[in-house]
Order: sequence, then structure tokens, then C-alpha cells
Amino acid sequence: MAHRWGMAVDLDRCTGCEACVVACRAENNIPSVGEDQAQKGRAIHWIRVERYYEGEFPDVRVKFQPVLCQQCNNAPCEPVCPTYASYHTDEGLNGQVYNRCIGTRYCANACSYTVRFFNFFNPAWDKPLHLQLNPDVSLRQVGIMEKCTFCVQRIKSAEIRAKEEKRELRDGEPAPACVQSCPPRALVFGDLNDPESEVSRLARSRRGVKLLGELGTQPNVTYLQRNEWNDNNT
Amino acid sequence: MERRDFLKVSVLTGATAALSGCEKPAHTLVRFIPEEDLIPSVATWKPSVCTLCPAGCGLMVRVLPGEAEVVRNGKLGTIQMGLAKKLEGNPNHPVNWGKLCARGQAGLQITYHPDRVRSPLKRSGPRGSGSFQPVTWEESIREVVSKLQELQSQNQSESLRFVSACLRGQRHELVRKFLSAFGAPAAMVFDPLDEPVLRQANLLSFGQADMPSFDLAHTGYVISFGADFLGTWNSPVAQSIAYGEMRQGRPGNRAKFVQVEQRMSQTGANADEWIAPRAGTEGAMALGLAHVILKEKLRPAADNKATRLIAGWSQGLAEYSPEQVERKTGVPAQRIQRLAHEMAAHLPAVAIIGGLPLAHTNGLFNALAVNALNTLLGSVGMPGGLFFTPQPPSENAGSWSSESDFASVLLAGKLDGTKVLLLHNANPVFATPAVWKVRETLDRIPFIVSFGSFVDETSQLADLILPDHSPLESWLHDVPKSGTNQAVVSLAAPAMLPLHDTRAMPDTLLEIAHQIGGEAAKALPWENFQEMLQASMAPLRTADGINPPPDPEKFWSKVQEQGGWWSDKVRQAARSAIPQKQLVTEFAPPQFDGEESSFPFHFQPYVSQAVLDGSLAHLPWMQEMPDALSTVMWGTWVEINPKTAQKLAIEQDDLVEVRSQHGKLLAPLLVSPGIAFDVVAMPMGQGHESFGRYASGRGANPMTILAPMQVAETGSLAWASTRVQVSKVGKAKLALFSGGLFERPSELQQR
Amino acid sequence: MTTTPDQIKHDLINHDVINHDLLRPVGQASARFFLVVAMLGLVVLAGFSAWGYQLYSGIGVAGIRRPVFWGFYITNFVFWIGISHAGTLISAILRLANAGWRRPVTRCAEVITVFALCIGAMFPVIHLGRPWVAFWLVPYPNERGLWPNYRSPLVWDFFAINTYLIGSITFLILPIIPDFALCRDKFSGWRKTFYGLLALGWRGTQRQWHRLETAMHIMAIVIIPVAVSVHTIVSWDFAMTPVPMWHSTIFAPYFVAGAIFSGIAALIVAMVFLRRFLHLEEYLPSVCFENLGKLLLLMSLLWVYFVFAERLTIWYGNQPAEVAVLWLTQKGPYRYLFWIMVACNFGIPFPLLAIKKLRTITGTCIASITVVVGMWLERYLIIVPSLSRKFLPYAWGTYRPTWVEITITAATFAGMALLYVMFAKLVPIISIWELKVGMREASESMPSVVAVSKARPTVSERSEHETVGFKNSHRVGKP
Amino acid sequence: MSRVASLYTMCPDAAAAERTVDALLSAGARREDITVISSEPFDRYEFGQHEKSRFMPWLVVLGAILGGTAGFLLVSLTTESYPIVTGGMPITPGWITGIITYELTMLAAILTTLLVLLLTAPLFRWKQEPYDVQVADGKVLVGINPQGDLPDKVKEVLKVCEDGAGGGIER
Repeated sequence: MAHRWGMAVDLDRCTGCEACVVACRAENNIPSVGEDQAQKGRAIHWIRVERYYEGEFPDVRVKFQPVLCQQCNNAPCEPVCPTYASYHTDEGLNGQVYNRCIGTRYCANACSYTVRFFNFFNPAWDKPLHLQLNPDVSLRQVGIMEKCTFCVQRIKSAEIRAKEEKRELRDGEPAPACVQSCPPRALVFGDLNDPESEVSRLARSRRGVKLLGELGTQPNVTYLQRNEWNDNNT
Repeated sequence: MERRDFLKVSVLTGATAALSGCEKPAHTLVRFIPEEDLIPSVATWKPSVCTLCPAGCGLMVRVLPGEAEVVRNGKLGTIQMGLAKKLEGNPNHPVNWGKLCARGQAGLQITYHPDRVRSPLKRSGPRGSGSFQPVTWEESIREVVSKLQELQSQNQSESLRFVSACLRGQRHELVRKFLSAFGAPAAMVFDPLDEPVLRQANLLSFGQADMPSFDLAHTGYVISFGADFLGTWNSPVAQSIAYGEMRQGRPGNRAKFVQVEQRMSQTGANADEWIAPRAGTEGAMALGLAHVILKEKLRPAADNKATRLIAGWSQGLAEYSPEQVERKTGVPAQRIQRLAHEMAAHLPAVAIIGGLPLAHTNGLFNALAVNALNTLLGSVGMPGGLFFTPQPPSENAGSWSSESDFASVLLAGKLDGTKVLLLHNANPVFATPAVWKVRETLDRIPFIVSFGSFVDETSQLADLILPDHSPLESWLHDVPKSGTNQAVVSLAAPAMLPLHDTRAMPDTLLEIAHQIGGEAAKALPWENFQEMLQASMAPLRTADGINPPPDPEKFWSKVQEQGGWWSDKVRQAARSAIPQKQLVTEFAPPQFDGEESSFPFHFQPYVSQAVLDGSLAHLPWMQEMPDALSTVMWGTWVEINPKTAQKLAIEQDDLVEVRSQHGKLLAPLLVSPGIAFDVVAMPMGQGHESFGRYASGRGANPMTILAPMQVAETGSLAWASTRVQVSKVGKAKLALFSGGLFERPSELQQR
Repeated sequence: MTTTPDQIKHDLINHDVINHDLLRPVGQASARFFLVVAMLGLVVLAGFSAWGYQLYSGIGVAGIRRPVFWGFYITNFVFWIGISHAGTLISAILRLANAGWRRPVTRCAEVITVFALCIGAMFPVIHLGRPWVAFWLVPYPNERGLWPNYRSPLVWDFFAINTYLIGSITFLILPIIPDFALCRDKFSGWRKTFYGLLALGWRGTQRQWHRLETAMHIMAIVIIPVAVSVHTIVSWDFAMTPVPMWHSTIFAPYFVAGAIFSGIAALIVAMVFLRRFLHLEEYLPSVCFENLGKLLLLMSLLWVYFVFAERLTIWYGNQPAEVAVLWLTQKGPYRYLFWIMVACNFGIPFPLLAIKKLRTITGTCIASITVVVGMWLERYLIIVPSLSRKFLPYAWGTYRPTWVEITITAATFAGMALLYVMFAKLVPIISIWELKVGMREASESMPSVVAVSKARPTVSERSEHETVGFKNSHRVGKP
Repeated sequence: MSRVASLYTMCPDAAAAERTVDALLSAGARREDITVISSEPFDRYEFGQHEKSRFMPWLVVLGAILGGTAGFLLVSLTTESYPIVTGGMPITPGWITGIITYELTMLAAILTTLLVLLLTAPLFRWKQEPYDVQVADGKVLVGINPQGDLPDKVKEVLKVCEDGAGGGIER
């Protein structure tokens, strides 16, 4: 049975520690753009932890919300690409073929979640920092769109390993870097086509909502709303 | 063009192989014999230990073969070797169970940092000029040895001083043995992440001079006084894992979490209830809660070491009725009432204190008060409560004394007369108030040796730099003091060959000891650190490890592949209190430096989520990681409440001057809703003068303007008791990652 | 001074005069001409070097950033494509309506179309991250084994703009052929050969004339739906994406109206300058400006209507993301630009065009200039605010153009002027033969004047032929 | 057959030309031998009426239909020609096909118009006789390229309407 990869993000577990953000950089060879470019809003973070304040001092609260590519089933970014650089894979991911990209940045405009990032210049690594680069992930040249891939390279290697050992993939075996690193286990990854997988169970949870679900993008990422503490929930 | 080529090639053939290509013509390159048993493009996972903060998490290092430029006995060349590609948590390690924080993952960049010290350096210019010239290991070590022998010959052994960050495990043991054998005073600890006040308090209350651990996964109610336990404090990964369980791990049972602080920390941002009392009155508030619980007999009255430290406890804390506490803290009486009832109704409940409340002049009292509250709640050593991580039989706990605190030594003037200073992993010049004049003090020391991998502000003063390996290149050994309920000894072999002409500090120290000879040589018989570790691990084979193999060699290799040894016995209650010097405390209002009239704001530096105390400011990943709340990248900022900003007629991205009685600094202003009106907060860690290309000359360092206030009884720096004034001096630009502050902005906020 | 139709007819009946007047600009080139060309050329050169710099160092030297991935370049793209709706569309409509006053206007208009299209079509390439692979949009069998994604509005653009460009060029060239022939006959030396080649062997046989007129008629019919489709599709570049205030059905007609609006304005400006510098006062009579002015007034009202309809709907719908953009433009940092735009597109032009006294050549000219500015701002205000305020407030951002974008933008305006000046130097900017036809038809419907003209000594001795001629023509009895 | 010199005369205006043509016809010249050249179209006059084309629009319609078909095929065939993975997403829905088809229809119509004009006008025939630069001054040239022998009557007519203002018998 074909996989449909999905993620569940438990906002009640997320602490805003940013472990996922750095895990993603390390895994996916995301370049550091430096202060000037960062000031211009050109920093690249495939996953980000959105922070929203609620109320005013002294009654302030904060909501942390990790946002990565939602891998929509009905993705606005896909149809608008003139060269099929952004396309839909058979495993339900929004693929991005760097070599096909000509840099219209149309997909980034269409994306309702603003999770697509653009290489405004050729990336650079001061030697010997380049030695940290992950050979499983290709580098992106100037003028190319990039985005979260659900660490497709990790998924593939897990599938290969499973094949070698002549077995099915175990639930939670392929895990994107962010999911692997998340200390409070706020991120859960798995196959939505397997009704028993943890991610499927969470996706069915009463707390589950889709980010900007009203837009009808049908994301593969489900957000589990934060609970409010009340005296009698013990 | 080089970059272009680089990209072309590397896209084709994978990054690691690419680079030698465009370095220089291949035929001029020396090619060293490749490392053995490398399987091309097959990743192996090697255990290691994270050394970036006191938590001591276990690592798994993803190692892939690649071609690197290395230095071998003075020669530059390329070699096929295993290269560390990614750091993840060690799935079996009892502290972090496969998880890892942002900083730990960025530790990878230390190894590959372009500005690492690549060989021993000797000072060639005047002190602090930062001009060094490379020298060989032989002559540099010979120089150190001669200096030390000189001291011995003049019976001035005690004028050798060793300062370092919190050392643990065999590294600590090695340094301790070396110093005592040499006849020098014990190593001084300088570690802004350390909590000497809390450890002192724990020693008094529980007879344990260690950081506490918390069983959050099973607790029913958490009240944290200023402790950023989900971000940077104590053992954040372990605490975060438990926090996840506490929130959603137990269906139908979601503990309440109350945070008490003046500036909303990343941890406070997750609280169900957030309370901002007056700065430095946390202890009074804790006792207010205790008062209600005692008065209304919500819990059996506790009477033990911890409570006896608190004046008037036996009388039911008459001084701390909610009304009186309201006057002290500004927290409404009813609220204190309510919290006390909630707490008592949702046992097990636990109180945590850390960070700013301990950095007031009355910090020790605050800590003791919270400890007492914990005993009243009956959470000490109980499931869902507070406990101390059991120590493995092989290790001696290494009791802490204020004697070994760099600050108190310095302020007691005991640093004068030091002839030789050995410097390891500590940067006191950077992270101390300017008024302490650490730089000047060190300048007076005739001979300073640094083991630093980078030329930071303190190493800049060194006469000799004997660069340490990066952690991934070293034998590592650590004994976590908190964050787990199992006795743990983390141990790891080097994950990769060294890139540069560096040496592990322990090996260098052993070498020095051997060359000095005499006592030192006798005390440290081992050929190298590895031997010492093997010896130290041996006794554990018989201890209750996880199915320990009989044969020592097998055990040794098993320990290595597992990443350490850990007991299968879980949780152990806090040891019964050892009698300490009598000390009974009561609430004393915190003292502040500066008149409120002219210096209206409390200045609250806090440990940066990205760069901690500044020890990680040199890592580009950390610089570009948006701070969770401010979302600032690449810089410092001054945090202030919108209303206060309005009053001062300043706004976001203004360049403001923050002035205390002891100095001033300039930084961009950040308006943040989560901060008290009378508080100005600022992250530590930026403002380095010299710390590699990514950190140098960036932002401002809040420590410099701090007043030399000390915490009563402990003498350590009260870094939260400085008052400041704020004024606009110009315009600046913050590198913010976020746009809006609010998810549903009102029309007004959209402007 | 304005000239009455009668005066014009009186002058123009004489072929020598009309040929002389209209061929003069083509004939000689003054020092002033070269000065203008040089100055404009410099600006264009600066633009190209700025582009070169961008190609070399990467698109990052432009001001675009996340989330505002489209800025000046796409603004210019939409703007110039809009301008291109001046000519072809207008002249086609006027041809079909057979409005007599169109005759001196059409060519000026069609030229604008062709050049504006060429400039506008450059911008999608300039704004690409990897312009060197822009040709991947072209559908052709390739070793990438990949055809363009027809679902992408950008691919629709590719087809629509190319169709429109080819159509406009044809529409411009066909009626020029007879005038080339005229030049061929009137000039000597290299010019003769040059225009001889361009004339494609045109003699003026009745068959050629008839075929030409039929062709022009068909072209006029075909080109109108094409022009409409072009700006419709340009509007769909935005409307097809779920971006606040982009995803709207009003966009297609809104853009087409705006395009014609800006087009007419550009046309008027161009005509005023031609009139002034080529001394065509008699051939571009105030009646043209009068009528175009009325047209501009109509479009201005239409524009206000669209803007109001769009914004009212957003405001009333009150969806968070959309009102966020609305308030950003209405009250936020973009409010100044917004109100300037309204002033430029309605506030200033409306009185100038509505009050007959003010609807002079100068009046319409001023109005047109403000409209051109206002419409550029409109495109900017459609693109940038929406992108900087998408659905997740955390990802909101800003946009500032850099000198590169500004230089390139300036260069396009200079480029337009340059191309126009050069063209006017090579080709009679007013369609001579169409003018003649117009004048003759006017005269034939006015026998008295004809009589006057016929009474010229050169042809007087052929009076009996005249009568016969008249008799015949009456006998033939063509309406 | 041996080509007899083409004769032409310059008339001052269309009316004169009209009369001349009539005269020629009545003198027995064949209409298709007569050429009237002017610097502007005279669609109100009798001469040249037979040159009007009725077929041109229909050719254009035909071309348009062909173009539309081509567009439709381009879209529908190319989608099959490369089995691109789209995870079950539609590659060319009807709407899209419609748009491309429409544009190519229009393009074809334009190109056909151009082509038909160039071929039937006809253009690209340089140096054709008869011609006279006076046409540029508004004169109307009435000429005749006789097939076979030229009746003297016709010559007469041309003589008659000759006004010395240029033209005349060639060779």
C-alpha cells in the first residue's frame, strides 16, 4: 500500500526550544545567510516556531506554533509552477525539483503558509565548515526555491533499510530531523494511510485542526490545539 | 568564482568530496594514508557526549567518509577520513533519551569552525594585542614545564591557579589530582551557567551541593520561580522530555504549570498562569504559599532541616500572611490563596527556582524558601517531585565550596600573587562586570596558559595557547549531576580524527605532569587520558550496570559502543541532610545598585536561548537561529514593555543607551508585551571583542555594566540587582525573523 | 491654435503639402534629435548595466525578499503590458467604428503597443532567479523530457503575450506598407532602396488596396479579443493564487479597464510630444485630444467604480487576512501611495477632463501624465501589500526597492521614449494614405469645397473631364 | 506570345481614372488587363470593384480552426508524451486546454490573414510594370497590359485622355 506521509504537531507539548529548527539546518544543508541578509528577511528556516502573544502585561500568554511545509494534498504552490519544479509525489509530498526551478518565485507567493524559501545568492560555507555538509542532500544554487521535504532522504534510506531486511517499515521508523530531535515529542511523523500509526491516531484526535484549513489546501500536517488547564481535569 | 566551482562540483559529487578540488592543484597536495575501514558513503553512528552545558546529554554522531584538509605533524594535506555530519541524541542515554536541544546540535560547528586555533600559539605582541605565532608542541610544553618547575623550586606551588568551567568526571579528577599533587589550590570554577547559590542552598536544606532534578513527568502541579527549565536552565532536554509527558503523556491528567518571573522567558511562555511579582521577592511569595498551606492545614506541617532554616516557620510563618506578602511582592492576596489551594489539591506538586531570583542579594533566602516549600509539599525525593541524581559508586561527588568559586576568590583578592594561570573553557574577562577589572587582574599574572580552541577575550591575554581537541575529536567522560534518576557515567571515544594540530587538554596535562616528574608524575601514572578512563571504568563492571559482561575488555568495548555506563536502579531519594553551619534566614528586601529616581529600571540580563552565556556566540547556526520570543537573529537587543516605551517616547529599532552607575551600552530596542513595566531585560552572550568571525564585534554585552553586588552568604555575583536608565541615541535595525506579534491582529496592531 | 476641419481639408487636399509635411520628420535629423537619442540612450545603457550586475551577482541585489517575492519587476511587467493596450485595442475599435478622427491617431497608438509589449515582456525574464533557463517555458520537445505546466498562468502569459505581440506587429506594419512605398517614391539615394525594400513591392493596384483593407478589417476584429485576453491572463497571474485581495473575480475586468485607461493616457502623452516636436499641429487637431480626453474620462470613472467595488467587498466581507491588506493600504504605511494613486487616477484627471473649458490639449496632457503615474502606483499597490500581509502574521514582511530595480525601471521609460523617437524618425508617424482618404471622403461629401479645390489652375483645363467624372461617379452611384 | 508594351496614362484623380477605364472598356479592352494604381484606396468607384476578395475571411476562419486544433493537440498530446509524476493531480483540465486553444486559434487567424494578404495582394513582386512615381502625388495611373494584340481604339482612348502631365506610351 502506498504511503501518505503526514505529521502531527502537538501545540500543548511544543515549548519553543527551536531544536527542530537547528536539526533541519544540520540535516538539509541550509545555508546561513548572515546578518545583512537576515535583516532583509532572507534567512532560510524550513521549519520555524511561530510565536504569537495573547493579551497584554500582566495577563500575557504566548502560543508557540511550529510551521513547516504542510505538504498539502491540494497545494497552491504546485499548479502555478511553469516548469513542474514543484510537483506532487506519489507519496503525497509536495516535491521540489531544484534542477527544474527557474526562479519565478510564483510558488512562494501562492503558498499560504509562506514556507518556501529562495536562494537570493549562491550559498557559501567558510572552510572547513563545508565539511559538515550532508552528502545526501543536494545544495541549492542561486535563484532556486527550496522548502521542507519531510527529509525525503531519511524516508528513502529507511525504506531501503526495510527492504534490505525484507520487512515493512515500522511506524515512526522514518523520522525527519525535526521530529527526531524534538525533546517534548511535540512532532510525530508517520504514514497516514496506516490507520493504526500514531500520527493517524493523533490526526483523528478531538484537538486536531488543520492550519488555515478554511483555505481548503488539505494539509498532511495536523495541529493538536493546546489544552486549557481547569481545576477538574485531573 | 571559487564558490561557483565549489557548487558545481559539490552538487555533482556530494559536498565532502568536492572541496579539495578547488583548493589548489591536486598534485601539490600531500595525501595521507586514509583512515581504515571506511565504507564510502555509508554512515556510521558513534556515541559521544555533549559538553556545551552542564546537562551532559549523550550524543550519537553521524560519521561519513569524506576528504578533509588536515595537519599531520606539521604538514598540511588531505586525507580520507570519517567526518562528523550530524549530532543527534543517544537513544539509550538516561538524560536525553535520543533527544537533543538546538545548541547541542550546533556543537558540530565547533569542530569545523574556520577560526579554531589550529596549532599551539605563542604570544608575539604585547598582551591582549591578539598577535600570536605558531609554535611546536614540544617547545610550548617544555616552556610550561620550566615555568612550573621554577615555581616548585621557589616553593611557590600554591601560586599556580587553574580556572575552568564546571569540570566533572575524570577531567575533574585529573585536574584535581594534578593540582593537589603539585601543591596548588583547588581549581576555580567560572561558569555563568552554574548556580552556586542554589547549590549552596541545597547543601543547607538537603545536604547535597548539587543541582536538583525534577520528576515533571509524574507531577500534578509545577510552580517555577524564574527557572527557564525548558530553555537553558539545568538539564533542559531532560526537563523538556518530561514536560511533554506532563502535558499530554497522561490522558485526562494535565498538570498545571505556573511561572513566576518579571520577564517572560521561553519557559514562562508555556505556562498556564504567568505571574510577575516585584523583582527579588520570589522567596516571600513562596513562603506566602507555605503560610496558607500551613494555616489551613492543607498539608501536614513539615519540620526538617530545610524548614528550620526559615525564621518563624514553626510559628506558621506569621510574617507571610497573603496580605503582607501582597505588600512585599505585589501579587494579590486572593491569588496567593488560590495558588496555595490549587497546589495542595493537585499533589504531587513541585516548586522550582533558578536564574534571576537567585541573582538578587537575597538569592540564598529565595532558594531556601522554595526548598522549604518543597518539603512542605512533600515533594522531596517523591515521585513527581524533586530529587538528586544518584552518583555512580566509582566517582567521588566532589563537594562544592565557595572557595572554588572564581568570583569569590577574585573578590577576596586571592588571585593576586598568582604566578601561573591555567585557563580551560572559561572566559571570565568577557562574562564579568567591568568593575571587577578581571582583565587588569589577569594582566598582572606573569604567565597565562590557555587550553582554548578559540582566541576569546581571556585567551587573548594568554602567553601560550595549547589548543584542546574539539569534543568530537576527544575522549569524553562525564557524570551528569541532574536530569536523570539513574546513576550515569557517559563515556565516548573520539568520533573522528582531529582536523588540526591540536591535543586533548587531559593528554597535555598528563604530558606536563610527566615532564615535571615527582609528585605530579606519581599522582598521574597514566600514559594518556584513555588509559585513565579505562582504569576509572573498571570498578563499574561489578556494579549493577545493565547486564555487565564479565570480561573487562568486553565491558570496556560495550561501554564505548553504548556511550557510557548507567545503573539500572532508578530514583534515589535525597540523602538525609548533613548538619551544616547554622543559618536562619528571613526575607530581606533585595538591595539594588542605583537610585530608583535616576535609574528607574531593574536591569535583568538572562541566558540567551541561542548562545547561552556567550560560549556559543561563535557558531553561525546559533547566530542565525531566531530567538523563540524575540525572533532576533545575529545580535542583541534591549527588551522593554510597550507602555514603558511609549512613556519614554522610544520605539522598536531605536538604538538605546542603557546606563548603570558602572557603565553604559548601546543596543537596539525590542518592544515585548511579556515584561514588567519597571524591567529592562537583555540576553547575555553577544558583544564579543574577540571570538571568531561570527561573534566578534556583534551586539553588546550586558555583563559589562553590572554593579559589583554580591549574593549574601555565598559571595557570588548578584547579576540581577543593577538599576539602569534608558535613553534613545539613534536608529538601529534588528534582524527579526517574525513579522506580526499577534495571531489575530487588531486593526491598530496592523499599522 | 486649433484648426477647423475645413482648414485641414483645404490644406491636405493638396498631396504635395501633406507629403511634404509628414515626410519632413523622416527626411532630416536635427542636432536636437541626436542629443535626445544620446541622453535616452545613456539611461537605457545604465539600465542594461544594472541588469548585467544583477545577472552576475544574483537576483539578491534586487530588493525582493520573503515574503514579498515580487516587486518592481512584476509591477513594471503589468504596467507596460497595460500600456500596450493603448494602441491596438483603441485603433481597432475606432477602425471598426470608422471614426474619422482616428486616422491621424492610429499609428501613434499601434507603435506604443508594439514597443510597450516588447519592454513589458522583458520583465518576467529580468525577474527570474535563473534567467539563463527562461526558455524552459517554451513548449518544445526537449531532452528534459518535460513540457511546460499548462496549469501555470505564467505559461498562459507566454502564449497570450506572444500572440498579442505578433498580432500587434502585423497590425502596425500592414498600413505602413503604402507609406513605405510613398517614401520610396519621394526619397532618393540609399533611402530609396531602403524604403523600396520595406515597401515589399507595393504599387497601389486596386487589388492590393482592397486586400489590404480587408486584411486590416479582419485584424481589427481578431486583435480586440486577443488584447482583452492578454490583460485578463495577466490579472490571473494574481487572481489564481490564494493571496489576500488577489484571489478575486473582479481582477480580469479590473485589469483590462485599467490597461485601456493607462493606454489612452500614454497615447495622449505621446501625441502631445509628437505634435510639439514634429510640428504636426495641423495633423493632430485638438478634436483628437478632445475625443481621447472623453474616452479617458470614461475610463477614469470606470476605474474608480472598480476600485470602490473591490474595496467595499473586502471591507464588508471582513475576513482577517483580507482586511489586514485593506487597512495596510488604506491606513497603514502604504496609505500615502494609495491616496496619491487615487488623486492621480481620479482626483486630478476628473475635473480636467469633465469641464469642457479645461479639456484642452494641455489639460488632457496633464491628466494623462498623472494617470500614467497613478496606474503604475496602482500595480505596485496591488502586488506588494498583498504579499507582505499573507495569512500567517508571523511571516509578514516588508519590501524596499534597491537602486538596481529603480535604475532598470527608469531605463524602461527612457527605452520607450528612445524607441518611439527612433521610429518617428524612420516611419511617417501619421498614416499618410489613411489621412488622404479621410480628407478626400470629407471633401467629396462637401461639393463646394471640392469646387474650390478643383478650381486650381493646374487642372483647370480639364473641366469637362471633371463633369464627366462627376457624372460617372454619380452613375456608378456608390454611397 | 510576344509581349506588347504595356501602356498607361496618368489621370489627375479618381474620377478621371474612372472615366478613362470606362472608355477603355467600351473601346473593347478586357477588364482584367486594366490596372489602376493610386496612392490611396478608392472603394467608392466602379473600377477595382471586381478585385475585392470574398474568400479572404473564410480562409482566415479555416486557418483559425486549424490553429485551434493544433493548440488542443499540443496540450493534450504533450501531457501523454511524458508520464510526469503528479501524484494523481490533473495535468491539463478542460479550462486550461480552453485557454491555450483559444490563444493559438487567434494566433493562427492573425498569421493566416498576413499570409493570404502577402500571397494574393500580391506583394514581394518588385519592379512590376506599369508604375509611375507621380502616383505619389495623388495622380491615378490607368494602364493596360494587353494579352495579345491591342485594338487601336484602346490606344486612341489613352491618347485622348492624355493630358501631357506624364505617362504616355512606353517604348
